Amino acid sequence: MWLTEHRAKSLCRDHGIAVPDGELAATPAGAAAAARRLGCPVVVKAQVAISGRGKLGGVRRAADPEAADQAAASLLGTRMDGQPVEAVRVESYLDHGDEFYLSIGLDPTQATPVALVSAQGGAEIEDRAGAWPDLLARLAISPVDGLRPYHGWQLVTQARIPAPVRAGVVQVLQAMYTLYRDLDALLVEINPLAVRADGEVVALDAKILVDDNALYRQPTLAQERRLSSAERRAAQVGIHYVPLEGDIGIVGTGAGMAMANMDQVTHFGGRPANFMDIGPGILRGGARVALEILLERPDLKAVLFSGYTAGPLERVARDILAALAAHPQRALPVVVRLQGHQDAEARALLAGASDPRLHLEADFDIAARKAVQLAQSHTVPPWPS
Amino acid sequence: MWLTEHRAKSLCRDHGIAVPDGELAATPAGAAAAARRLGCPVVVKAQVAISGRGKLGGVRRAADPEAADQAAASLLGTRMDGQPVEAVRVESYLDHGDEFYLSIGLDPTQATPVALVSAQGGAEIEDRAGAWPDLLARLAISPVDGLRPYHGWQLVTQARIPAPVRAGVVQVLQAMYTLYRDLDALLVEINPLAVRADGEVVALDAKILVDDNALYRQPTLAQERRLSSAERRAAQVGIHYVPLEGDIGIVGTGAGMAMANMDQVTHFGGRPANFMDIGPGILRGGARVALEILLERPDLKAVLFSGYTAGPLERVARDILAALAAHPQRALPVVVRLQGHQDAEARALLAGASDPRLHLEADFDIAARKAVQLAQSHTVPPWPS
Amino acid sequence: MAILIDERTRFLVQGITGRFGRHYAPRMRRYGTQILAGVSPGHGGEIVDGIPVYNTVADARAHHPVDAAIVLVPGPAAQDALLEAAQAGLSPIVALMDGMPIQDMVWLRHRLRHSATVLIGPNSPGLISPGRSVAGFIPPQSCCPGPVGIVSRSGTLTYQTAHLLKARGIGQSTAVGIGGDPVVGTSFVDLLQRFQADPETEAVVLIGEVGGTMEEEAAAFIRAGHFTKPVVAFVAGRSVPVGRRMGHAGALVMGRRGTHASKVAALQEAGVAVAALLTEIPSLVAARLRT
Amino acid sequence: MAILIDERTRFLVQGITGRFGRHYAPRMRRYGTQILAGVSPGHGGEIVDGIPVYNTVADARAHHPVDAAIVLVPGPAAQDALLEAAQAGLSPIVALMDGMPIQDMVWLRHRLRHSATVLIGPNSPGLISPGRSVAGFIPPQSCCPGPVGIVSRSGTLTYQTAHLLKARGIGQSTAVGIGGDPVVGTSFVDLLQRFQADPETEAVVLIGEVGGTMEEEAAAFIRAGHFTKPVVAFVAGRSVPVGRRMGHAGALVMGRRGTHASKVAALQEAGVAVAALLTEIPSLVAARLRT
Repeated sequence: MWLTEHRAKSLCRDHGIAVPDGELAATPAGAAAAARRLGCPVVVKAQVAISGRGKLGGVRRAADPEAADQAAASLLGTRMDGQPVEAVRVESYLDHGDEFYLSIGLDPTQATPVALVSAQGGAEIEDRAGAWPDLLARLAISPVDGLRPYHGWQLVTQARIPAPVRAGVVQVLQAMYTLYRDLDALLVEINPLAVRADGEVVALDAKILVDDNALYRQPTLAQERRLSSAERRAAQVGIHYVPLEGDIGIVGTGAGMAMANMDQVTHFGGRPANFMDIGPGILRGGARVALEILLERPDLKAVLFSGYTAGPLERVARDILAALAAHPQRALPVVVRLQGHQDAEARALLAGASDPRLHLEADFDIAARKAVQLAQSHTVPPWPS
Repeated sequence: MWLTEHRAKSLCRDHGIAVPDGELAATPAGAAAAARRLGCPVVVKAQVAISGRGKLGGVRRAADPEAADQAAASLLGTRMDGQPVEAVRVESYLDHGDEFYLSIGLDPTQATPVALVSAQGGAEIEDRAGAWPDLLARLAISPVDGLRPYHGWQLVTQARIPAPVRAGVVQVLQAMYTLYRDLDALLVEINPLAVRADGEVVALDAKILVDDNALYRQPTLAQERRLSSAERRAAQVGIHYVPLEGDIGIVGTGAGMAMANMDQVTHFGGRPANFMDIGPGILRGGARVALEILLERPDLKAVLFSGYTAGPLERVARDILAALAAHPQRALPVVVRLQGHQDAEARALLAGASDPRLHLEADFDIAARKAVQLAQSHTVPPWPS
Repeated sequence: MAILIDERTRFLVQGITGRFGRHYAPRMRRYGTQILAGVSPGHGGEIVDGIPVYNTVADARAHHPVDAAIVLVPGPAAQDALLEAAQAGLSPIVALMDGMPIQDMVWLRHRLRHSATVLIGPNSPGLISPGRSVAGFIPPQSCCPGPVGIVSRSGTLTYQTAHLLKARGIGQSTAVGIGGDPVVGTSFVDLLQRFQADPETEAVVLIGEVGGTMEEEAAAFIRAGHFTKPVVAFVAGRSVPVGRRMGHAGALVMGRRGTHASKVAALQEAGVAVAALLTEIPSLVAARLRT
Repeated sequence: MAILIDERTRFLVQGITGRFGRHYAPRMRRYGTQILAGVSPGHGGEIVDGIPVYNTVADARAHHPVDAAIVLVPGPAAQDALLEAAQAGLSPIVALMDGMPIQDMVWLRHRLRHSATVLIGPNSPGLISPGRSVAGFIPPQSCCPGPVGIVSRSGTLTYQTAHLLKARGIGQSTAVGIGGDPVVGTSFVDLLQRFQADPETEAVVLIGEVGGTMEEEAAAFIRAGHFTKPVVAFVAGRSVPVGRRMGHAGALVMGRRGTHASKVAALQEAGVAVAALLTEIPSLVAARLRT
């Protein structure tokens, strides 16, 4: 779960990292009022979890409240990189000199947190670090020891952070590690950390990614999670749903199977409409919720429900029939391939239902190809709105 | 620093360990009012950090508020094992069955926290565990791993805690370990943990010892610390003072030297009036504060200031002279033996002051014997009160 | 020989009284897996499908000579259960459930880094040495004994692949689902080392996924000559849109690794035959087996 | 030979810019101790008595071939400093300051239990190999080279004892103050092992204190025949009132150990000559030295 910049910055401030004063605004008038309270100039920033927001025009400087109103009006309600802009952060513009890059993230290869520091931060950090690897100080952090002050000093020394601000950057690094650890984060990134004329270091942007597996022990953040109703229904029964823009619905038993189904659909010329992993089929009602979510999407032309599991396929088959029975008007072809434990019983159950929407297949490839064919020949009937 | 039972129990409750409802009272009327609010019968318990409080009469049952008033009156203002009883805890009396013993403490031999559990708790636990060691389940806890639920289950299984209350005891053990770790405790002990008719487990007594070295990161507890003004003055300059009941004041450079001075005074027939460790003499003003605290004690007949250090003895000598100069009326003989860095300069300074109270000695034994002799021949002059 | 488990491996099952435990423990036993005991705190004294249940691993070990653990406790309790099994000296420890917080696993890997414990998973379908023992969710009927090892980051694709091979008449020595989480206990390279040393294994099928760098590491290991048997690979997720990338740390840590293309290229440079569809695997394997 | 340090040991001093560092570092150097560098975060680039100061141990090591550390940072920062020195591979690490939280030290001992690092202290006066090197607060003039090792839980009594021996014409191989805290890095037994192996050491003086069980462990070690040279002991604190005992855990953990009487009895049963007064030590030692 990505936190918004606004949330990330309020957490930074709670942990002693200086950030510009700022307020969240959901309307242009609110942005103007915030600008008035903060004092101009301000920066108006779209609160979307995307990369390269600045280059896409998501960050606007405003010299007065009217300009803030206009900047907010031009951002709110638009989409950036697919993400709706529902709020802006209005914050004081701060004059500054050097910009540093700092992050604490997960290195999956070494299975360890890793701290990165560069004295040359900003949006081009990747390109610069690619060209001059010496610009980037890197240190693996033991999760048992944590990031100690001496680790911070090692990093700022190696990254050639200017001596007068080293102690301040070390403090920021320690606060970032505390955030990383206590929030169950996978990434805490500050880019840039700006140096003001008086030597104070201020986080001008902050990105925090929190581990979804750990949200059960982050109740405050879990409450703030924004999910569509379909994503929420899926999460409630323990299945994983990610909507995409194609027209062939996908259900797989396991993440790899769901991905392989998507790959096959793509291979045969179709466009997957989603990623959906129902696990091994043990979760009661999981298959039913998965299929109902897809049946309720008006943009689909076919569904590929293809899996292999040692879970109870009889129950999965009953779930499929229950989902279809709950949406009798939805003329959406559903290709089903089920292999594994109880597959004969499951096939018999499905065949016995004689639902014309059901297409049973036994072969992995043929099922995917069939779903693509059905989608191509399918005319979507009008959907009662 | 020992926490009072009342403080320990409020911390237990904050960590999810059930304790009887209770209130602190500093007057008999307050105890009666608390008994009225809590409902009788109640138990009135002297808040003193001593062992065997129950056997010394420090725990009284009261059937009604008048009895609580009387119990408090008979306890408040007395001393138990040298400790003044300044408050009582009035708490609901709870019927119960089994009594268990639980503790998390430090095993200095293994340098590890150790958890102890017995199904046969109560005041006689030591004798019983001595006679039947099997009654006591014991587990060393890794400070890196902490006390996990499975450690708790191992302990309750080994201690033969009855099956129906095992899960409850495991929860208490985990909360105790959290207290131990988060409070920088050296001991968290619940004895007894009582089993009520409905199976709930309740801590009827709780003892918590906090590491003085770690009080800097326990600001709430540090504020609650009760020290005499002399102890506080000593702590402020970083020296360690423990008053005792003899008449020969002791100052040593280091804890071992202070103890050896006490041993020698005792060996030659004297009675040490305190333990005082001023460290190696680096701390500015430490020697002066140490000697002034002793000069201000009207019950002393002599002081033995005996040390060996690589610290700056010239400054120590000046501190001694300053302390004496600040108390010109106090006719207390002070035997000084200083060896180590700058000892010649220090001796010259002291000898040059020609203060008749000063007795310079060079030999370790002779200095101690001299202090004992001076104390024995000394008549304490009247002390301006 | 097979690797990691065979008919002599004696397991206990942690979390045996949960829904997954009650479903899978009897099925594994019926296949021949030696399951001597179960562990569920607070359920000591119960019996599941004839298997006695204890409150702790220590208690179960005091009563049964178990070597290895199958762990079916939910993600939030996974670190405790895995640490308990590791401290009891059990190995391999097969961690099946998903939902384990990633920092819990990172800490555990660090904690066990000097230990001899083999930890499979978490979020793994388990492993099977066909005809000998199964530990986990892999349907035994998808497999048959034979000369091909399978290592897979995907659960279902482990047995889908075994099933495709079996349909072609090609059996397996051992099939291992290493788990779908970003950090797992046992890597492709760890298992290639074991398959290299296993005389029964003649070839290996490697099922990767986008994300992480484990496929690139396996490719480097093969390229360096440490694994000399034929390898056929498939990398799932070619059509998966690259996860919403935010922040620079990922790119700075991973460089150009982690994509479908980088993985396929690295494997091909190491001489691995990479299948475009899963269903192409059997013929690619058949062409590489000694006949 | 001496143990642990000699004229070739190359030290850095952590906390060199503090009051203790500025006082003691020059004095140690003047005695001959090789101090090549100092470490104080934020003071990199400064010079203390000709010693260059760095921000980190890593930085100091990059510029100087140091082996060992003298740690003069205050208790609250001690765990960080000791871990930093240990991770840099320095040994021995001599931790001089008091006030280190006990749980910080317990954690550190556990953390370093598989490491070869020798950690002396905390709350130690340091150690001296007379005529060769001093690391810590021990006044060198209290000592002279000779055949007697000293191990002591008390700081001042370490050099008071050396001074008494020197006055009697008996020199020391190495004198070590192990530190006055309840948990320290190096025990009496660890040092007896080293003195046993040191051909220069002919006898050992052991200065104990009430509390803990280290004297009893040393007695058991000697009694078991692991230390075969003469030992003379003194246990400070006979007249110290037993600390206010509260709770039962202490007695349950320690049993009957930890008192002045239990320590003296254990040592005497092991054949150790126990002095009633510190000043008796020299004659007891003299009687036991080879002449």
